[in-house]
Amino acid sequence: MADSRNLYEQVILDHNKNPRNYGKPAAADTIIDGLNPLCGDSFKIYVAFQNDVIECLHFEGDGCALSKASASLMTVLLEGKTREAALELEEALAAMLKSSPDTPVDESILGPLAAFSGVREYPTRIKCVMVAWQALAAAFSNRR
Amino acid sequence: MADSRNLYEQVILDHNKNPRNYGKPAAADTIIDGLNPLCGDSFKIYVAFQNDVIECLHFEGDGCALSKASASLMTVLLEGKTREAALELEEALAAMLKSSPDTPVDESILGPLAAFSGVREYPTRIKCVMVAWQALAAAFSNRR
Amino acid sequence: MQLRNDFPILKQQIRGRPLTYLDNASTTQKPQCVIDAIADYYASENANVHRGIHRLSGAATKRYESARSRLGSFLGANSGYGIVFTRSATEGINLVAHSLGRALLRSGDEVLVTQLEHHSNIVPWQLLCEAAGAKLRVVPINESGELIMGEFDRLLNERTRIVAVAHVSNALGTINPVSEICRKACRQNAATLVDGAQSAAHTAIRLADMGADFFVCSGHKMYGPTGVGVLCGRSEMFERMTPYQSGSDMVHSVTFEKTTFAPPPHKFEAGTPHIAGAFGLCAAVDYLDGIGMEAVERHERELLAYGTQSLAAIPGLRIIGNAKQKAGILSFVMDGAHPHDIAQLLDNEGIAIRSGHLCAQPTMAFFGVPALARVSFGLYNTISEIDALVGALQKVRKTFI
Amino acid sequence: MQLRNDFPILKQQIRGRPLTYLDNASTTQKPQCVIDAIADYYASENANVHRGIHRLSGAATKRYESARSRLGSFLGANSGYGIVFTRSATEGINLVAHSLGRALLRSGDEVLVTQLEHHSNIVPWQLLCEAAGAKLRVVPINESGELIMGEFDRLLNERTRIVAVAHVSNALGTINPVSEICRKACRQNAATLVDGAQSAAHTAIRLADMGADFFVCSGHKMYGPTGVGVLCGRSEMFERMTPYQSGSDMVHSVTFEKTTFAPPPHKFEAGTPHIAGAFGLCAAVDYLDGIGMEAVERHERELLAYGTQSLAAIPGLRIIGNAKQKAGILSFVMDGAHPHDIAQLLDNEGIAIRSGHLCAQPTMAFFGVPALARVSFGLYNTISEIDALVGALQKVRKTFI
Ligand SMILES: Cc1ncc(COP(=O)(O)O)c(C=O)c1O
Ligand SMILES: Cc1ncc(COP(=O)(O)O)c(C=O)c1O
Repeated sequence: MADSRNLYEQVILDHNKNPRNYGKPAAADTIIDGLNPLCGDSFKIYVAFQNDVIECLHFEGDGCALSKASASLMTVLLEGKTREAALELEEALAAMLKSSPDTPVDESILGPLAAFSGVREYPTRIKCVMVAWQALAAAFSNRR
Repeated sequence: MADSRNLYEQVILDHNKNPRNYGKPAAADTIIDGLNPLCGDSFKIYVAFQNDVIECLHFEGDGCALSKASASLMTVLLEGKTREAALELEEALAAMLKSSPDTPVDESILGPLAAFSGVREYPTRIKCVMVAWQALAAAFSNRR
Repeated sequence: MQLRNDFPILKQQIRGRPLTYLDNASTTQKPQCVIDAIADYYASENANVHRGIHRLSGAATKRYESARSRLGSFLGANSGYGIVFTRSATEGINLVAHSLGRALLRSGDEVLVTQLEHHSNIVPWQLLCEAAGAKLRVVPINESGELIMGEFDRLLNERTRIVAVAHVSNALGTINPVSEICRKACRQNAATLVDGAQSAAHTAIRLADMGADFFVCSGHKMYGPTGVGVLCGRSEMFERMTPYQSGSDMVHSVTFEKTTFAPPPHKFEAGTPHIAGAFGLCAAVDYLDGIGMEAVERHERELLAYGTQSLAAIPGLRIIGNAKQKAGILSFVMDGAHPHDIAQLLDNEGIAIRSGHLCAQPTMAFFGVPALARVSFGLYNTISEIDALVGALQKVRKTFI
Repeated sequence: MQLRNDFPILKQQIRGRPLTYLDNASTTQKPQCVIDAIADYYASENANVHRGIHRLSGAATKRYESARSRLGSFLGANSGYGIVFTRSATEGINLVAHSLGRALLRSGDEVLVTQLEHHSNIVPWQLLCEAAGAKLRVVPINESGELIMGEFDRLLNERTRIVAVAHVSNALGTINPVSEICRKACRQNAATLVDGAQSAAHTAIRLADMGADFFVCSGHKMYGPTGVGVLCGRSEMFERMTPYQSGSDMVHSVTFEKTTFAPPPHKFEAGTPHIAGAFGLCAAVDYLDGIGMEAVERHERELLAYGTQSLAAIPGLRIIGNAKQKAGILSFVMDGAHPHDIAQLLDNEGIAIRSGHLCAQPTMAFFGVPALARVSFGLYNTISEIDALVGALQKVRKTFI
């Protein structure tokens, strides 16, 4: 299964098996539903703010390895970030996924999200990576 | 135009150009509409009965050479016939038209209608030959 | 003409004669590239769209969505428009009549069509008006077969909610002033649907300039496959419209209590679409753009001019429809010869034309004819085919006189 | 297996491996004869139907009508039934929901579906019930994925006007007792629609024996083209039903004052139909009958038995759907591996399966799973393909543990 290594990088397999910030927290300022009807992926994302900054993010739900790992990484990466910074990272991730498979990936912006670059070869899976991010972005944009 | 001679037999061209019993008679017992929406053919058929026998038939309207010649021949052939005999001739004509092009045609039953046997090669035109006959048959069957 | 070679059917003999196909308004012939696009999909890429993870399905989905945008660019739609694949122009009109019409129309409202419309752009509006208690109003035409625009101006009023008009009349070839109609309708806040069944493959469509809210066309009349058509519409309209057919692919989530719908265009595409049809149509518009729509239009205009002149010279033949703006459609009647018999005798010469009411009975009624004979040109027709037609029509005359 | 050679796509390599296509419930592959039927029509017979005098049009019309009767005979319909060509099973259901449903349903009436239905056999009824103030009722299933027939008996009552049920569940493979359901519904004077999307190409359909009022299926799931489906229905029902889409070909005569409609089946086929689709589907059912539907069914039953046994032996794999009567569909979940990831990894081995909610969210809800992995067999699948599948699933397990 040489090919699949591009898609299922170790960091993805790891976050899938051991999702971070998983489960419902005691309190949250915003609860967001992320649904991918095509796949039956469905997540709840819990956001707690401190002033304008995301204090912490939790998620729970069911989804494929890509959607789960992506949601898990999201909760890690956005802690302490502003809404704007979150939206920017969402856009950078979306742009990377839409770029052609041979475009170099800017790891300085994407950090561990660069692991998803293999998904560019599998356009049907882009939605999986984006499901949590898009739900968050939709909720944040409404409030801007 | 060798081929077309099969379709446009002289008797058909003649009845088309000089339709018999054409026009609205002074009186009629039944007026029947014959419509072929596919072609825009549209006829009115006027029937006068004497007891159970068709005393005379007239028609008027617009249609192709086949439909017009067939209606004209119908008015000639059914004069003095019972409803049953009319229905039988209609069925014989329909059966002939549906038969395969190499089946022999029974002229003893069909008489001059045998001229339409070339239509068997042109299934889309069967409806043209039948339009007046079918209208008559529908009206007669209802009253049986 | 080189491009005739692209069409395998034109190499065929009809009773020992080459096929002279002059029934393009009914359906067009298909170039080899369209046939190949369909066959290749089935032979090496066949899979359902929107449904699977596996590579064939992913590739089909991607190609289906790019066919969608390709059709948008072919029709000159800007980003304010969306593309829905339908079965045909007829289905596109039905979709709009259902999904926009039922929501929009109130008792006393009006829908405006014209005396030139094809049945497919009449009956859906008629049934809609009946259901809504609205009124169907009809822009009349003059003896040349042109819309009387003064009457259009008079009929268009604040009760007019929808204006549905053919870009080109399939019965007479008249090119209607659709930009003007859309502009005026828009000022009255009426939605506009342009039936482009007879224009999309014969002139460059610039939907954004035309300003129609909806534009429909049929693949099979655009050198593409049967069973596929396009409804191009303003996205903001699509958003407001209710779904049409329902089922898989057009839903977001389904429970027995509550179902939510996908955004357009998917909202309007229930069930497995005609995937091969979309690919074939995409190949057809690539083919058309390869020739250039300006070149296509110029060629057909030449055929029309030559055909009009040649047919008019035949004694007893009368051309019906003499609009100043006309596409490559020539309808006529002949003394003593019914259109069907003309078509039949031409067929024996290997010349295919159409005869009948042309699915435009109101237009027939206006001209007081039960039927017309119609010659309609495509990009592969030639001047010498018109000469053959004229020769055959002379013979027809002799048979029936 | 000799007949694999009939399918050009099966000769293809996916990343250096032969294609193992196990997604037949989504869409089937096409034999060369189907591809040829379509290509030949476009290359040498292309013309519109019902419209022209010329020979190509006459031939197309004749062939289209004989495709219609051929489909009737394939489905075992007797002379009491008529055949309407649709885009798909989905459209067939929508047509009946619209044209029968709107006339039949009154506030307080009930429509009965099952927990096993595909979205396409849920949403049209749901919207219909909403519009009519009627109630959608649902026959529940047991843990094996079988309809609880005692509950069906209880739910069927004198308010039930329509019963719509899948012949075979696309999510679980369950074969429903449709004859019994139709018989009982008929006794209550309820109309019956059997969704045969998953049965028509896998078992001999004997519609007259089944006793359904309506039966729908999709060409693309029957080794035929996309964009064409069949609605077979009782002629007496068709007579009573209102038109569906409107426009050309389904009318008798049109004026702005009054339009009259053609008799069925034409009443339900507005606009130019998918002519090539009908011809391709006709070739597909000829192909199926050439093999013999009994042989097809037997072969797929063997695959199912072998597949069930082989998959059940994989640790952590759980088959969902264990009905006693099952068609060649095997759905499952695996510990630690989401169905999508299973499908993705199998794809890398050249094995195409489906994953997701399978357009059957209510069935997913019943089993408490967000998605399933589904293997579905066609007539060309082999035992060694199942062995390859099992090997690949073992690898999937290792990746995610
Ligand atoms: C049971 C069932 N019904 C209906 C459908 C809808 O078929 P189509 O998308 O061809 O309309 C499907 C297709 O997946 C199905 O499996
Ligand atoms: C002007 C016009 N509108 C609509 C149609 C209907 O097209 P289709 O039958 O492909 O739906 C036609 C086809 O003849 C047409 O000429």
